[in-house]
Amino acid sequence: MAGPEITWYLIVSAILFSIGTLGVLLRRSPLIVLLSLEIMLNASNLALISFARLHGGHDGQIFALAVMAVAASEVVVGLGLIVAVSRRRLTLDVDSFRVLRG
Amino acid sequence: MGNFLVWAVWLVAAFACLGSGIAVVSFTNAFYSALALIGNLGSLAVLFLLASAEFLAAAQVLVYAGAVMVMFLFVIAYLGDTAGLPFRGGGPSWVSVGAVVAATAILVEVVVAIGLKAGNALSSVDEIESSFGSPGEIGRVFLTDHLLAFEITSIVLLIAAVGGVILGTRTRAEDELDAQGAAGQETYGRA
Amino acid sequence: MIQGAWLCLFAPLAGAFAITVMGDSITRRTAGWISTLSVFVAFAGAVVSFVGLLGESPGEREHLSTAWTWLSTGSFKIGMTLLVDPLSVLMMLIVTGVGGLIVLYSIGYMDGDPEERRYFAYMSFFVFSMLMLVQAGNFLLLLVGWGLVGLASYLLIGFWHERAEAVAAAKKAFIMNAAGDATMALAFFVLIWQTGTLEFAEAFVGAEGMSSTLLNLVALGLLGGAVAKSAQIPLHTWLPDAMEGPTPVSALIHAATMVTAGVYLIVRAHPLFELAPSIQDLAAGLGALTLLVAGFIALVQTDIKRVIAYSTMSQIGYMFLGVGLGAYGNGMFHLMTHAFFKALLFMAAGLVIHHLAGEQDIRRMGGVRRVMPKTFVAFLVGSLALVGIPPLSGFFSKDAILASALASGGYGQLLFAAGLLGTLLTGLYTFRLFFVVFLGRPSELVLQHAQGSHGRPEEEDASRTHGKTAHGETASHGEGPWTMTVPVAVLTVLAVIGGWLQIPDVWHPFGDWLHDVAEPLVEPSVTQDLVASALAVGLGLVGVGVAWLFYGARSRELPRVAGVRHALEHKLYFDELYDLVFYRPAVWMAGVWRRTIEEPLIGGSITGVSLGARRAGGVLGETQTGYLRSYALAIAAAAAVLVVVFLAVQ
Amino acid sequence: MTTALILLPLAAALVVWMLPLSGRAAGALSLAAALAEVVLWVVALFRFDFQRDLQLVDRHSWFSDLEVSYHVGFYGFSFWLTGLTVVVSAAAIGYAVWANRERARAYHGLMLFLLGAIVGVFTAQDLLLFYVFFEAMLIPIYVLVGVWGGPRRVRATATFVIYTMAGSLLMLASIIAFGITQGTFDLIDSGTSSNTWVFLGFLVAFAVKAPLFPFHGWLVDAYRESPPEVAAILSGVVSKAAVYGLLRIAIAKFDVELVLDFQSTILALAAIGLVYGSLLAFRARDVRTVTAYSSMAQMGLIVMGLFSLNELGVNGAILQSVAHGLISATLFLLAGMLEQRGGTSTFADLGGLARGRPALATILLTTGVIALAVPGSVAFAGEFLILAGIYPIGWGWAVVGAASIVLAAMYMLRLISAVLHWRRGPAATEASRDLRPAELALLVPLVGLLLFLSAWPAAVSERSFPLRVQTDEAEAQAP
Repeated sequence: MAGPEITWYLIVSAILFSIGTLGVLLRRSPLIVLLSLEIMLNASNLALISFARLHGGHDGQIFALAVMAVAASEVVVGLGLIVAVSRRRLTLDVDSFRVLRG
Repeated sequence: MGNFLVWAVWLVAAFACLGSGIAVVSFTNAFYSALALIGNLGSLAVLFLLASAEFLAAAQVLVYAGAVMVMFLFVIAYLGDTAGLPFRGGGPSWVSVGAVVAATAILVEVVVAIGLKAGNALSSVDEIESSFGSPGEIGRVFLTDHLLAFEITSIVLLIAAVGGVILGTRTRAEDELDAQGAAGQETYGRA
Repeated sequence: MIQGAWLCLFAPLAGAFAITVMGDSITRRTAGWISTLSVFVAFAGAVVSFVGLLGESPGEREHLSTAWTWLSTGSFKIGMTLLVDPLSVLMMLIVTGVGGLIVLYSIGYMDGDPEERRYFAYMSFFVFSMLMLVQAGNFLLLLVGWGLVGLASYLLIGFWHERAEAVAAAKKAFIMNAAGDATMALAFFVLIWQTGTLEFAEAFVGAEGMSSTLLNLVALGLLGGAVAKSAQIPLHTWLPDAMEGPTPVSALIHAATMVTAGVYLIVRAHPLFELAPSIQDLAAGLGALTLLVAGFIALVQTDIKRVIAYSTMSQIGYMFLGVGLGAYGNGMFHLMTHAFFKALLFMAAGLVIHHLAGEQDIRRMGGVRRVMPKTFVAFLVGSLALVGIPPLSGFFSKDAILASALASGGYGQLLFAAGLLGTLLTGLYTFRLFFVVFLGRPSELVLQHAQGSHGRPEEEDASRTHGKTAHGETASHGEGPWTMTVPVAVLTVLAVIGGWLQIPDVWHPFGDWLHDVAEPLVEPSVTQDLVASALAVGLGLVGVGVAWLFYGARSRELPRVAGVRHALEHKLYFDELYDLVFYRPAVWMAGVWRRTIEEPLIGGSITGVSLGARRAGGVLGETQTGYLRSYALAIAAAAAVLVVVFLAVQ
Repeated sequence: MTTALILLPLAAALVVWMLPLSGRAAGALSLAAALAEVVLWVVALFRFDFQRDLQLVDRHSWFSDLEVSYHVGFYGFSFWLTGLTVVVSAAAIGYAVWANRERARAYHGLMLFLLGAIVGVFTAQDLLLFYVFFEAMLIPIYVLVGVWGGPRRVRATATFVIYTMAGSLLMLASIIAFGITQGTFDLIDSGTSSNTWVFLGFLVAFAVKAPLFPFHGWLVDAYRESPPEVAAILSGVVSKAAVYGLLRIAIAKFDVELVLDFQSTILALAAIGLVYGSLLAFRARDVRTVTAYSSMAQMGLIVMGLFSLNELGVNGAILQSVAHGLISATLFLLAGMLEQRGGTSTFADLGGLARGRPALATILLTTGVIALAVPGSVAFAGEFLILAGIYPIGWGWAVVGAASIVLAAMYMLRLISAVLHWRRGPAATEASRDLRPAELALLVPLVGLLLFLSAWPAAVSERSFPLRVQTDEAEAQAP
């Protein structure tokens, strides 16, 4: 195929995924955590599309489309939560929610 | 020469993608992060295009950059200053260390895995027709082979919409909070 | 004939059931009559069977009848089978005949007791059980009857259940008998294992192929049951205590029928015992030992019924002696005559007790002859029969056993000597009782009751709190209601003439009757008979004479040997021994187990588990920081590990 | 037919839960359902052919990939155990109606659910189905003990849950291992296994349920704290699920050599349980505890019979299971009635109840003497067969068993005397009336059944196993 091999797509996807992971794990702001999650999802979308190209089938693309839909839903709910939290005058810091502590 | 052009576009897109990704996770201000994510999504759309996923590239731009990110920006604007927070906060330091280690480990492992496969399986790319990834093709497949996934996706979206509405509705407790004009912020939980 | 046997078996059960179910809807007296009627119907059935057998030639007098399969699994089958043969018919006649008289007697004796219905239901149930025992067509049904008579005995001994002694005595009787049941059951297990059957005939045939060790075990197990049921040493201690029950119960169960079941068992299972001669000798030896020990203990007892109870033990000892030496016919003969005169003695004693409003202590009696002349005659006849004075029944039967012992070689002669000593003791204790109770000046107590003054409220109360029967006014005149005196009269006659069925060398229908069922191993000669009779009667008379010296004429003071007397009064410390060896260790063990195993280990293990779970939960809870990011980290780390795993697996 | 027997109580439970009935109506409905179940069983009894093996079979595929199916049917012995179940459950539900339990809809729903689950346990011919019913049986018990129990019910429930859960999980592991190695979970299709650990898993699960020494830690609390009718079902019926499991799975589905390897160990535990239970029963201080420990002793005896692995012993064990089920149910119900009168079943507070209470005295006495296996009773018949079966295995076992007959006499007579005899205790006031007709209506059928079986124990013992299909182990074990 023209351009770089699938391998390179996958490597970009992997790096992007790691970056997203770091964002989720390191950031305290729930908004940025959500944004990082989007990066992770998109990294996996890239991988899916690359594989779809590799096998010449549409299944991967369909999968990616479904992931987009899920991501959109997740953003809706996530943002809704963030707004609800802020309306209750709570700190927007993921570290401040600790009721699960044993 | 066309080959070179493809390579060049790909390289630019890939680096833009990675760079904007790093930018998303490192900005303190959520607004900048969101803007960086738009760039990220756009450059990803270019990569999709190069991988013959034309419809998805378009959808990426329309759905993500156009709709989702706008929603993000609205929320960030609504929250104002409180939206962003620096990296380090109340959490234990081992989480940060562990996060870096885990993310690196995943990266290395995946690269190793790709490396193991690179020579054979990943290089034999199937031939495709020119209509591959076109909206028509995607639509046909979506409404035939993957009809169930399509329907379920629609249900998920519907539920998300309902959830968003419910979360967005003001509750009586919030009304009271507003009525008291309680300016101080409480923390929720025991910390 | 078979129908007669079935009728005989189930009539009393029907009676018991009817009384139980009808409960309050019948009067107490009606219950008594239902019970009496049911037993006499059974007697009629027994007579029918008897007549039927009489009409057959001696060799064919054996009939088995199976109504249904009682217990079965695969090849092992136990039928609900009746056996009608001369031995079982004899026992049926004794049980229902004497039983019927005693139940009739009870109507008068128990009159006024608030729980009369229960009493009569139990009595009928007992007769049913005893018939089940003697009519059983196989060993398992025999054991069923064996256990059920034990149960009936328990129920009747403990009839006055508000008295702690009665309840304790009842429990003791049941548990000692349960031990006997258990040894019998073990013997049966060996039989099943070796021969695969519990049918009499098949088991006897099969047993011939068994090793002598196993045969000894089987015989020993059966002997254990017999010894427990017949109150022979060493399982005898329950019988004297059993006198806590109403007197007719003592007459029926603990004199005439149930306690002699051991003798019946040995005769019934004699082929097994003959295959294990050492165990049969042991039976005879235990009989001899018991007759002596019981005779000695009877000398010092002061309760009228206990004296007779020890006398019963002693007489059953004679029977064991007889059947142990193989004189089956003679043993059974003594069983029959003993049923007559011992029931007579108990019932005559019951008349006295009844008349004295429940008093049983002979030290408070005396001169009863003045107020109860007819009872005096009855008691005298019973006593003479017991001692074996000719021509009363005891003379023929006891002397036949002694003669058989004399004819049985060295071991037999040793036992013969013991038996002779026993006759001396019999004369002594029987007439001690007789003289003390009936002769001499009437005691204060006797006089009180003679004037018809009982029925005074406080005395009624006293007898009630004592827990004896609450006797009504009917007892105040004469010697008792006709329901009581008629049976006594009938038994008096039987005690006189009962022995005439068997006169050595002259006529012996009794021995002939049983000859085909259990052929005796010894046949004493006429000389031996004469020697035995002469010695026994002589020694018996000596005993009577000595008793006269000490108790009748009161011309001598009793010699005092404190230690011996003390030991005898404590019944040679058997109770204390069993308490020490069985009861206390069981209680102790139960306590120790509860303290060392049940509570700390079994109960504690649960506490331990829950504590451990709580601690472990605490430790694991530490890992739950509550930080959202640490959970996300866990997911990421797990993903990293999983990737490694997948890579490795590939 | 079989499915109907399982579904009828479950459906009735659903109805009782769902419909907004009054407490009285819920009780009446559930009693009617329980009686209908009895009738159904009797109808099945007439259609049952005791000369044949498994019958009244229903089979539908469930998870076809794993060879799991809904497969139910009856053997002779499971048919009797089911009969025991429906009768005892009907009596227990009747008692609950009479005792007027609070929150009747929930209570009766649970009772009916329990009944359906137990019937399922006795009929399941598929291991996974068996497990499902086995667990479904335990859940209502947890709730019934934990909610309607006595003052220490929480501890009792916790203990019961810990023990049974541990046992169940071991059994689940064993079932999975067995099913995977056999390629099917079906009890009919599968062969025998030779895996020691799988065997032990089953064994421990059933030993807990029985209970066998030393797995009886839950026993006393559960029997003492639960409502009497639940205790009746627990000791009368649920413990028999262990008997069924041991016979149907632990003995029948494993190689004879493997079973024989463990025979002595199991017999020793059973014998210890027998003596241990009897002695503790002898020292117990109230009716329920005596009955509880005596149940443990009886289960030891039954397990001895099962592991004699011969015709006599196994048949005896089934007969004794039925007998003991009826006996302990009657005794627990009686204990409950005594507690209703005087508020206690402690011996020190009772006594002298025989006077003026002929029905109570007659019923207690009859049950008591049958319980102590007086010769001629059905319990005697069962014990006799068991011990006759165990004798060839080792005479010592039979001696221990025979000694336990004496011990049983001791503790049972002690119970009878302490309740009925001697002077009146503080709780035996005039207010403690004789049994009322409603109570008699519950007890008389149970006692009547006991008497009937005493007159004809062969009814069960002859019909537990078809004559031609005696357990194969019997032949291998024949002396």
